[in-house]
Amino acid sequence: MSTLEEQTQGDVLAGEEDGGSASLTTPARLGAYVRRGGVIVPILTTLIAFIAGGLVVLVTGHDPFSTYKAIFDGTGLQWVFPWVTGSARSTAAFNLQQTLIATTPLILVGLAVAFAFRAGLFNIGGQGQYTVGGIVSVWLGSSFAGLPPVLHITVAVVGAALAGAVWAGIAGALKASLGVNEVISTIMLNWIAIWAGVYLFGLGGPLQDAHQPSVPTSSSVSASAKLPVFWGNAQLQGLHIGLFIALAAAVVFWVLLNRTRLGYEVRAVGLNPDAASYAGMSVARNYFRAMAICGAFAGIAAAMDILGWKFSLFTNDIQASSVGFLGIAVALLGRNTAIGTVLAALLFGALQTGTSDRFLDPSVFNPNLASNLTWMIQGLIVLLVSTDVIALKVLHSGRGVSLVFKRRAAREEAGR
Amino acid sequence: MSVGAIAVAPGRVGAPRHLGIAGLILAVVAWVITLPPMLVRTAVPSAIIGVLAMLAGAIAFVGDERRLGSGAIGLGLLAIAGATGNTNSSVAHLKVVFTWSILVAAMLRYATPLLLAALGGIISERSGVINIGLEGMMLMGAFFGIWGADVLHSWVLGCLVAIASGALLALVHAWFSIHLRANQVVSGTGINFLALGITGYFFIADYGSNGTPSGISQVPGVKLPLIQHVGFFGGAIGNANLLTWIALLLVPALTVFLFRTRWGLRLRAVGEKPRAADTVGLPVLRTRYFAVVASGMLAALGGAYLSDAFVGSFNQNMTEGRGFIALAAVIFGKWRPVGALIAVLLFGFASALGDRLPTFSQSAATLFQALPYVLTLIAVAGVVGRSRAPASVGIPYVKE
Amino acid sequence: MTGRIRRVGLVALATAALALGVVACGSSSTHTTGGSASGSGGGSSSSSASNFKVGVVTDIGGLNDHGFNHLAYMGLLQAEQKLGIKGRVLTSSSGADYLPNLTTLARDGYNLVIPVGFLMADATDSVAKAFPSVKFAMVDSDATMEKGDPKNVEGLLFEEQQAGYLAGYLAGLYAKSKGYKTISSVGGQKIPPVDHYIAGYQAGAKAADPGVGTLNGYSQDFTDQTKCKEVALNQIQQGSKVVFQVAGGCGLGALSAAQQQGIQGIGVDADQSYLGSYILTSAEKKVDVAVFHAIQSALAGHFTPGGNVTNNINNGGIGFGKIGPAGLSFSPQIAKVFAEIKSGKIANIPNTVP
Amino acid sequence: MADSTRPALEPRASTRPALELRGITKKFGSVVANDRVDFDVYPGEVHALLGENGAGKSTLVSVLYGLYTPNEGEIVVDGRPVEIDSPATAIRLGIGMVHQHFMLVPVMTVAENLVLGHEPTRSGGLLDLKAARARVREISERYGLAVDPDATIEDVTVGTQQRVEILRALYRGARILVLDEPTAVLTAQEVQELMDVLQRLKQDGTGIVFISHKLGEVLQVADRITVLRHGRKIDTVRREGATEQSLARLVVGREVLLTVEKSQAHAAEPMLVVEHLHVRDDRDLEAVDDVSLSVRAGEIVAIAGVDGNGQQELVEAITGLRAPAEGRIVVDGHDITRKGVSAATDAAVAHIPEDRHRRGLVLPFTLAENLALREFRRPELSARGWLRTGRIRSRATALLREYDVRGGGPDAYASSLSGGNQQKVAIAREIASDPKLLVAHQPTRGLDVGAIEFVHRRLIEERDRGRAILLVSLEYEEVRSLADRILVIYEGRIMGEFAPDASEEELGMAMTGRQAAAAG
Repeated sequence: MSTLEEQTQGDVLAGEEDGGSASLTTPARLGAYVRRGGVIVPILTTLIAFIAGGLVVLVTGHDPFSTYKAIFDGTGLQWVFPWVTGSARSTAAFNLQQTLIATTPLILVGLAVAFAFRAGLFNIGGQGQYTVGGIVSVWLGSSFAGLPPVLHITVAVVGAALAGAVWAGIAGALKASLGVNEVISTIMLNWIAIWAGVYLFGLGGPLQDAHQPSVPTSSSVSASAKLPVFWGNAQLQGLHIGLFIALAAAVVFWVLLNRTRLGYEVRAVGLNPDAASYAGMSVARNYFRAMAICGAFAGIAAAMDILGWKFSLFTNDIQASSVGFLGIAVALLGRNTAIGTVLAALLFGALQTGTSDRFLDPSVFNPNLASNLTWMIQGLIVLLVSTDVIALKVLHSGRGVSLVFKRRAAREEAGR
Repeated sequence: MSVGAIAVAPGRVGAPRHLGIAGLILAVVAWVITLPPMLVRTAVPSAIIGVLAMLAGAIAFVGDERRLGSGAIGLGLLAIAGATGNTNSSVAHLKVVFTWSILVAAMLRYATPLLLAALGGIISERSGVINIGLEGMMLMGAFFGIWGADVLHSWVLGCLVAIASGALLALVHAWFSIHLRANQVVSGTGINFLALGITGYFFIADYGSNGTPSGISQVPGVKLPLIQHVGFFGGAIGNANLLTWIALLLVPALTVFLFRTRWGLRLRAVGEKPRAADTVGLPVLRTRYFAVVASGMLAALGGAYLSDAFVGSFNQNMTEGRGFIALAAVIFGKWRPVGALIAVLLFGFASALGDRLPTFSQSAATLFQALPYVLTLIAVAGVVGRSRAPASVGIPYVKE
Repeated sequence: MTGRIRRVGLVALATAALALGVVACGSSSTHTTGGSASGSGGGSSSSSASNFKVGVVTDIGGLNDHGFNHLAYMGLLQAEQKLGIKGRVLTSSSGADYLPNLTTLARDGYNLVIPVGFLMADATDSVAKAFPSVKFAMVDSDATMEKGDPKNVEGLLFEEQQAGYLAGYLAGLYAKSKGYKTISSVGGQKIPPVDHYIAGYQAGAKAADPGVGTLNGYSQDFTDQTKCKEVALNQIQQGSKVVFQVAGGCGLGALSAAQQQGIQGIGVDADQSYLGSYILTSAEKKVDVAVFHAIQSALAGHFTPGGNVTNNINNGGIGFGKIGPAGLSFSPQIAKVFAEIKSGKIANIPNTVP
Repeated sequence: MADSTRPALEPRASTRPALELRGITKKFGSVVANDRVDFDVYPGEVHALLGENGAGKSTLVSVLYGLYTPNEGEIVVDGRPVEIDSPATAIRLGIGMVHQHFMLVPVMTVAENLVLGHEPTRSGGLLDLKAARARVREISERYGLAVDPDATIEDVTVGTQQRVEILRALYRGARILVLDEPTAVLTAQEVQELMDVLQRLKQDGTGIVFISHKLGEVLQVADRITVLRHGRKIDTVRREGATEQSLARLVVGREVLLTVEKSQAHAAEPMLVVEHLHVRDDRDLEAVDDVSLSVRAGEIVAIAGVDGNGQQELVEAITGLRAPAEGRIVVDGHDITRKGVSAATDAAVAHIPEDRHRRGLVLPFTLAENLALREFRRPELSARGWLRTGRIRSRATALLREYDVRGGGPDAYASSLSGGNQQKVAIAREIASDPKLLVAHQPTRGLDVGAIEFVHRRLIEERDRGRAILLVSLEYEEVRSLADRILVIYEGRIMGEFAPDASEEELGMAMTGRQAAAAG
């Protein structure tokens, strides 16, 4: 067949929702969809979101340029410019450390959500998995005070990973054995984890800190379990090596998916469960394995926070955390790829640090409004990420664009 | 080989299913008889009934009704444990916790916002659009409901403002997911962030550090003249909020709409197979727009219940994840209004119970808060199980 | 979900209230006990005061948390006006902000840094050691408990049980006069400051009416008003005629329950009488006063290194709000109890709930 | 059939066409799908549109049905130029369409599907399903299209679904009926029924556009035949005088071999032995009922039968996808009963699935990844959990060359290939696993003439290499030209074994459940 005929055929096929599509799960479609589009589109999308956010700033009577400048300075990212010197440089270094500290768990939780998407699952449970990981890592980190540091850290991190894996594994097992929709089970498991944590560390709880009987918190992580700080002052929340662990996890994520049999199976199951079982893969087993791996990522994320800078876990912190929630946005913005997730985590981490009112002049921008502005910008980014159309329109602001869409859409539809 | 046949054989009779259901009912009975008003003070009858329930479950399980069977076995165990606990605790405590009329009233209060949002979710998903943004739409309703009531001095107008705000946010979701063919999960997630920012921004901008003032016109309760003072019913529904009644009445209304009217038929066709709907001349995109906007309206009304009907004030992120519980209720209820009602009632009952259980043990109070989530998980795993979404939910429709 | 984006003052100690111009609405006795002679300090503060920089770091929840973040900020503003110091406030949007916020202020040469909320204790410990020349005054944290034992930290503590006692006494008198048998309290979470209030409340009620029964419940939440309302409705159903909220923003739900059911409510932290005539009174914890005093003292060179400043009725850090119509007739008795606490005649008010 | 066919053109020549397409051009970007195509149909006439897949047939009818807007050209209905911008307009103009992929909502009932968009209602918008049912019965009686109004679409056969589609068009008063590849999914029996129905419609004055790429049935049903190739109209011919050979030349543009050349089979030892197999379907009903059969190395055994008579469950059981309730499956001496797909693969069973989109391929995977699906567990392709990506890729490159797969290298996504090339990938993968038993389930479904030719040739080659091949097909011709032995299945039971030269009547009897004397 010539390409000409193929095109027309593809377009006709665009009208069909039969066959394969019925067996494709929504997250699978999402996964495939989200990985298309390369690098340009998410970057452009982010830019557009910032412009939209700037308009919000402008409409609400502030100067978007100075606001963004302040936000950028707050992230510490100007540290990479060699002309920033002196005290400005040390301040920037400190801020950059904070940005990267915030980025670390976001990478890992993002990977946890992304891995599930690649397996055709929607893991809303990053928060719960993060919570149990935190509970276990703070418990292990504050016990066994005598252990050698490397061993102690390993024990606490592996324990957190296992806890997360078990927690997510429950959802995976329920899906695999009883067909329980993972969206429901992970939402429920989030809350169960939160209340279990509040119980454990609350006053009178089994794991509450014996040294502070009146404070609802865990015991403190002993020195041997703290992650070494490699940049900045260890006493003043310097940058711990968790960043490298998170980056290593991103590499593991990529290798696992693209270079191992497990990853091959997980992707096949995620993209087309019927074809996977036809090829002799167990869909159920892969759902379970994928969820467990997600949970491990999220569990490690919590361990990085606990062993890196928190050192103890307050019940309020358990209730107030929203890392898992952000992880969904990170994974989606990163298009469920390893590198994308890292970059998206950096963006969200930078936004989180940069919009702190340490850097916003209160006379320019009311700090209370600033945090809400951050939510709005994040919302706009995610919203714009959900569709390539706007970015692509900008990219090919010409007549060819509609054709591009048609072909893409046709391929996408025909591809089912 | 013949073993396989024998094992499967009972599965072809209707009995296991009925046995499984009977097991579930028996398990509930085993637990309830140790509570007021019956208050059996020994666990023996409960144990017997509970074992019967488990037996029925086991037979159902062998008969290939695996989910119902395991559900009945699990619930039977729980019931025996619960009944034993009941008989060992003081009657006074039991009477405090299990005042059924009060429990039902509290259940309805918990269920109302969830039900409204879940009904919205059903409409949207039945038309083929996933609405992860229910949470954000609820939040919009929560803030703008009370803001409207405050500014316009009328709860009616407040509710209308809430509905409009939810519709507006839903319109954004609709535009992205229908028109721009966005991924609906992503779009909905963005919607939630956006709502958090918008409501927080306006809340602080409008009310600053003082919060919403008191004395804002609130959605009233409905005093039922005849049964208001009649025992159980009086306590349970004698003075329920107007929005509670509206939510409950919407269940049959939406059922009729979806399954008995031409508009419902068309909506479902669009969600199941939009291409088919298109080829018979139905406006797929317009139908989806309608459905998403309607879902935003209902979710926002659910949010307005929280602020302008229940507590009379607003605080940031007031909905606290209720939109997601509603989403779970949609799936739990298999995309049917009655199913969603059952789901939110179960959730509401467990929440109400969890609030009262600390009477027995103050130290486990925080654990009781997890009760609704645990029960929902058990119910989904044990009884509800696999559910089939509308076939085209989540797939943008490309009209050529 | 995940979506527990509960940024707003979950902070345990945020037994909050809507503070309306807090300074102005102190009711009965507060300002006379200012202690040092800087009542007119604004004018007299020298150039040293204008070089004196004070930073406040709030806990998560922001300045409009209806509670102690807000009150602390009010104290700072008051000090700026009256003492002429230079103030700055930094808000924390998550726990990750504590240490950077404190460090930023310390590094920028602030003389006094005021962390608000006990969650910041560990971060304060670290920063205080790194910046020994900067003074830290922690709201709601016990300086003697600091692990690193820093010498440049003082704690600002409160005897909330005194406020609770006053409120409870009034509730007891009210119940007795009406023949009511039960009063109740709604706590946010079982933690010391909350239990201080509740223990005092119960003791005060019993002192006024030995026959009255007390109910107590926790919402496990400091922001979600629906939860507090449910707890309160449950108590009212069990016969409670006065509901005392000790749950910050969440507690407004408890008061809403009281209003809806036609019974009396008692506010917390700030004077919440503006909510309506059903507010019997409010148990006040004057973080603003404490912060103002801490700044004033530090400016004058008075600082309690490694120790605590206890705020109570005597120094104006604790008080009660406007008494509502239902309790007006008991005003003399309350004034008497107030004086007795002040004089030490009533002492050892319990601060733990069984 | 021939007796009832009236000469179409002459008596109608005076009347004007019910529908006319003039110079229709449809472009997708630079791609011209229809290039100035003229087409018309008269009342009471069947006008066939013939062409290979991708020749532009579907595009043309999509234009006609308002799904696409043409770039040039006009559409004339009953002499009036019209603009058809949506299916709704088309319906209003009396154009009904029976889509190749049925446009029915699977979870709804026949009646609901039938009335969708034109629902009879009682007051207040409430559906009047009683009226709907009555209407269904009325139309179905009039045209002899028996359907149960309350059956759910997903529970009824493909043939019934098609009837519902036709009924729906009639229900809305269609005077021009477009049938897009209507026989592609039908059994011989159902095709015959369809022909009868079309006959009745013709007599009723309905103009019928019949789209197909099958030469035989076009000659059987059409009054006129228009051939499209590469988006252009090649010619319009009368049925009289046309032959399969002449049409094939028009369609493909060259001479084609219409029959498969095949030598005598050299069947050796049995490779597949199935004994007393019982398999249940998804609804737990017995779908395969006591089937015993064997396939020897070097022969092709075909399972012939009407769709839905247990073929799918039988294939799934043999390939390990579905656990049989009873019975035994032995491949080359290994009992693989209920041991799953991996065990079947290990026993050298390969499987060309019926639906390449659903099962055969992971469309968003690259070709290299797709080509590894069957054998990724083997040490050549993965070791200790690691994929040997280099080998997977180089092997793919070789296979793509060997099987002449066009449209991309090993890194191209399967979704970007044409249907024929996709099927080649699936076949390449299965044959590359060097199977002893190859199960081919409808291997040519949806392929065009050229691709079918390739598949058939390949299957014969593999047979001659000594593989045992179990062919499951609904295509009458395919079964007869490829099989060495034919087993007819009906309601899960093997009705008998036939030689390839068995008569149509014999096979047809068996396929409809009438026990024939077992031959050969």
